[in-house]
Amino acid sequence: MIQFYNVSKIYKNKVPALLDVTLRIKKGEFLFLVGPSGAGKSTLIKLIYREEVPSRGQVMFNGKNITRFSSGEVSRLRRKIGMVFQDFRLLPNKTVAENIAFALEVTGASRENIRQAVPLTLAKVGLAKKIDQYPAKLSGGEQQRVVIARAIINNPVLIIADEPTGNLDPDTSGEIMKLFQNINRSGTTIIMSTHAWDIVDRMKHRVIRLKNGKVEGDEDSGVYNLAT
Amino acid sequence: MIQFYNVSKIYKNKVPALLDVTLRIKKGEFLFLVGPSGAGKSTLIKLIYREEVPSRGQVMFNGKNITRFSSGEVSRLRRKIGMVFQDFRLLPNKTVAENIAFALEVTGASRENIRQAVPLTLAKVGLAKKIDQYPAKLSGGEQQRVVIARAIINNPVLIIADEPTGNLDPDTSGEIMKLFQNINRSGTTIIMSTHAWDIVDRMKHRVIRLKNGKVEGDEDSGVYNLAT
Amino acid sequence: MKIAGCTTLLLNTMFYACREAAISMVRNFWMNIVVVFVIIVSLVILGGAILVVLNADYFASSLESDVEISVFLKPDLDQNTVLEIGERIKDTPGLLEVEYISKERALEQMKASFGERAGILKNLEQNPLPDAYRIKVKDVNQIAALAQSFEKFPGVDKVRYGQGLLEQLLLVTYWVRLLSMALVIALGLAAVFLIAATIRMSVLTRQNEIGIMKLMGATNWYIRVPFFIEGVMLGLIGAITAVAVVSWGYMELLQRLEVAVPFINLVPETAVLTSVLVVLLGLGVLIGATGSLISIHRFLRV
Amino acid sequence: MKIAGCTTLLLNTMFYACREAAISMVRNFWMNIVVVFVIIVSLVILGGAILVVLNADYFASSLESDVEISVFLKPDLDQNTVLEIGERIKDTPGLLEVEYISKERALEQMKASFGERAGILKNLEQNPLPDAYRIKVKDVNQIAALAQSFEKFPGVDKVRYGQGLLEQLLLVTYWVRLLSMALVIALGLAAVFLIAATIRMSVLTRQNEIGIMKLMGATNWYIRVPFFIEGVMLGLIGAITAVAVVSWGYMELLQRLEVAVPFINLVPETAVLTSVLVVLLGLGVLIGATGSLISIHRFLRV
Ligand SMILES: Nc1ncnc2c1ncn2[C@@H]1O[C@H](COP(=O)(O)OP(=O)(O)OP(=O)(O)O)[C@@H](O)[C@H]1O
Ligand SMILES: Nc1ncnc2c1ncn2[C@@H]1O[C@H](COP(=O)(O)OP(=O)(O)OP(=O)(O)O)[C@@H](O)[C@H]1O
Ligand SMILES: [Mg+2]
Ligand SMILES: [Mg+2]
Repeated sequence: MIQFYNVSKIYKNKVPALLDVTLRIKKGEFLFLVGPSGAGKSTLIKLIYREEVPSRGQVMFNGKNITRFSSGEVSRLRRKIGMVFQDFRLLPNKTVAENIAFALEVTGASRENIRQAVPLTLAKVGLAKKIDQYPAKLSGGEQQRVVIARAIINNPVLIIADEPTGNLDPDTSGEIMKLFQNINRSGTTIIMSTHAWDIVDRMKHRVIRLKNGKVEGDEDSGVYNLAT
Repeated sequence: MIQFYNVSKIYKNKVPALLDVTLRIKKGEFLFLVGPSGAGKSTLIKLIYREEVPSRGQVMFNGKNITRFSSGEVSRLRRKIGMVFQDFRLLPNKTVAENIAFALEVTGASRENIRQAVPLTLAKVGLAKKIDQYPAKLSGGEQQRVVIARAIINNPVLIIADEPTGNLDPDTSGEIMKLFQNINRSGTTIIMSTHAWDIVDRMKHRVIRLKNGKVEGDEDSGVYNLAT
Repeated sequence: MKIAGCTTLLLNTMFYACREAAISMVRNFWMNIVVVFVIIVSLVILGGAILVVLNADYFASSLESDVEISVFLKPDLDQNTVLEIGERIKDTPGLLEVEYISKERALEQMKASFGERAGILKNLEQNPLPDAYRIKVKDVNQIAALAQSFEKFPGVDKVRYGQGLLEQLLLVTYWVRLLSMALVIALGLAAVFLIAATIRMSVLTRQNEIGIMKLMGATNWYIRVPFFIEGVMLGLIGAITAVAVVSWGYMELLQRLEVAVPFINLVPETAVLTSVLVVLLGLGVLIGATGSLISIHRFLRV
Repeated sequence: MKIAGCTTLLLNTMFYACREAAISMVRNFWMNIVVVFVIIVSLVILGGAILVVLNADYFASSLESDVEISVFLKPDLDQNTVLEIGERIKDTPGLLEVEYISKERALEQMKASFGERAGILKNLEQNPLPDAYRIKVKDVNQIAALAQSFEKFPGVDKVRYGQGLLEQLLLVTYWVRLLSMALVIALGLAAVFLIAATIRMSVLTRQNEIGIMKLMGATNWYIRVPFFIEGVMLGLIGAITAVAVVSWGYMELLQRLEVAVPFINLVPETAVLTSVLVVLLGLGVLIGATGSLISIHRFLRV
């Protein structure tokens, strides 16, 4: 589904975030992306989502080189991907329901459709009560779960989650991981960057380990591998 | 140092975030605040920092009722506290150095003083290289460490950290915890809300457990107590 | 099936765009007040300038229509020669009206214009005035040339026209027109610039939101249309208010002046106001559209 | 020691405030362009209005100073009575100048004013004009009352003054003044309102930042002063530009009019421009300060 060919990303301020990364992600995979702070996990994710373009190399999605996508094609690509941003990126002037609905609205879904899907998806992340709140009135963990709900609402073919459990307590994290597991079983590819070594160790999925922008390890059913 | 007397906090939209909380925190303590997402941890912290005022009850800081503080007194109170916000709250238009310097500037520190302290503090959190970057150009974990640096730069008598390791990998988390431990040894009180059960279990400090806005447990050298 | 889906998508999108524009306008209420205020000021000044130009033209044309050439004939010409000269004058192209004023009529007119002091003329032994032709011309700018040609006719003594005064008045109207035109153009551009700056401000304050929307897969047009609608609406609201202000102000002015200073003649309202109304409304929408398009084009690139 | 510390703190704070204001102005460059533009437009219109009022006054006073009362005496009065009447007139308070015009002089003046047509007056058997006093008054508004009192003097035949025309002119200047005053007040308020709205906008776009600063322990004044400085600076920049535009425009107008329409008299530049300059600069700063204070007061509460 996704291929990286010798991808490097050097940001404008000369920071080398990714160096010569080559990897292949197959449809239906569940993949953990681990590595120390600043290793380049978020950068790798942004390249798939076309939030950034590589400085060198190619990123392919379903056989198409997304580096060369027009603005319209980029929009279409993003509508196929459910994204959990590390920094949430909720629309501050929209309620929880409106924020989640927006992911459906851009696909042109009917209003009837939206009205049904929104409460259902919120219930899945345990936030049915907060449907009409504004993001600023939610706790950190609640905001994070809104972002997760927004990512899964339009049944994307790929979910990319950038540290989706950073603000969640272990119990709620467990719930979310179960949800992801179920979604993955129905055929959706999931890429998840995380620092939660306990989750990685427990779930035994493919683990890609980044360090200083380089792939340091890539194992099926791997573990987090603490340095200490 | 801090006393809560029958404190309740009901937000404007009728959400009861804290219910009848009474507790006492002594000078020099290292205290963990744990509990599920939405339990009221951040709310409790905001009450100490006077970001919110209690709906009922009193919060005392060094024997003074901070609920009745004038705006000038609130500013002076905040300058004594080092705060790590769960949502970072970095000034987007200032560089890392300027953001950290700001915490000293408001205290009226001399520019000479500021010029010396900033790189020193950044080095402590391992971000010496990023001194002239803008926050938007940092990874999640790097931003979190900037916030930590900002909290400790003016040697506050109290550090309140709201999930300071949510975006950090286990190794970096460990470094930060060591830093907090050292600061605590030199007499600074530390209150830290967290979901990192491994850190809580390892450090064996006082643990206050919140659930649905109520104090469910308060033990010296306690553990996280996973439900599962 | 596919076309129906597209229509639904389009309808949903338009519904969304209008809702977004409305929400944005309500949310940025105070900011929009400022914008609309600026548009109103611009358009009111514009409308005022148009009215000044129209009135200056009206005034100038009323002056111009009063301007005549007087051809004084030599004394003691016989009646035939006088008529002949009259025919020759009437044959000249570019004239509006030619009137014969005998010396008797000229004296009567003079007496009438002297009013109370007419007594001075009572004791005249003989009429000292000459026979004359009074000529109105079509184009005021031709007046000097025509006067010169009449001067060469045999039997003509002197030719007079309001030389100094007319030329000066023509210059004044020329300057009024020029200044007003400059003002109108400058203000129109200023208003466009202001709308552009405002929409840009509105884009900037929502930059964060726009970025997020793009990341959610919203297309460029999906994001642009609400801003466009917002700009047009702001222009329209400003224009409608400006039209109201200008209409009311001009009608009020007309009424007051009629009572207070009846000798000043303004263009009567109905004719003028409709044209000003149409111009201002059109300009308001144009300003809004152009301004928002400029900002959208410059600041909403991918 | 403590005082020295306080001074350092104050200096640091002022340094910080000016730097913040400067940064904010550079950062919101386009937004500030809009604000300054609006201030410039307001102040230029204000300056224009002031100049119009000044010129209207100047014109009115030049007219007024030409307005006189003519006291015509009965025919066949002896020289003494004529002088007596002159003395009585001169004793009346509120007069500027009293001039005796004998009927002979009046005829000469009439001949002079007739110019070419003076021939009409050549054949008069006797001088039909009366002796007269020509009187200039101090206050034009007293003219009607004075004329009435002269009418009652024995030996006086008729009293004339430019009744209709003068009254109408006074009304025109009255209206010009009233309208300009209204315009000046409205525009002044509008400019304050605009600055307030702008600073409010600036506050709103930085709301996030302000909130964070407060949480860092910044006092209210620490946060307010930069906005105040920003408002005052914007007002000042606008005022300086407006002063330049008005000065340039007026000087250009003076020059062009002098060449083109020499019969129109405008107030000469230097006297006027300095006062307008001072007024506009002061107003700009006042507008900036008031506007930012309003916004700071309303939107920067704790
Ligand atoms: N927009 C940007 N401009 C410049 N440099 C950037 C930008 N984003 C990230 N970086 C830099 O690139 C490097 C990799 O960042 P990235 O966000 O990919 O790290 P990460 O692995 O996600 O870290 P974390 O676990 O802390 O989120 C870091 O050194 C960071 O400072
Ligand atoms: N500003 C606010 N207005 C209204 N409700 C709020 C506000 N902030 C928090 N809440 C609500 O109060 C409750 C407690 O929130 P709080 O932020 O204290 O939780 P928390 O323990 O910090 O959770 P987390 O671990 O997810 O950060 C939640 O239900 C939340 O939705
Ligand atoms: Mg990251
Ligand atoms: Mg919290």
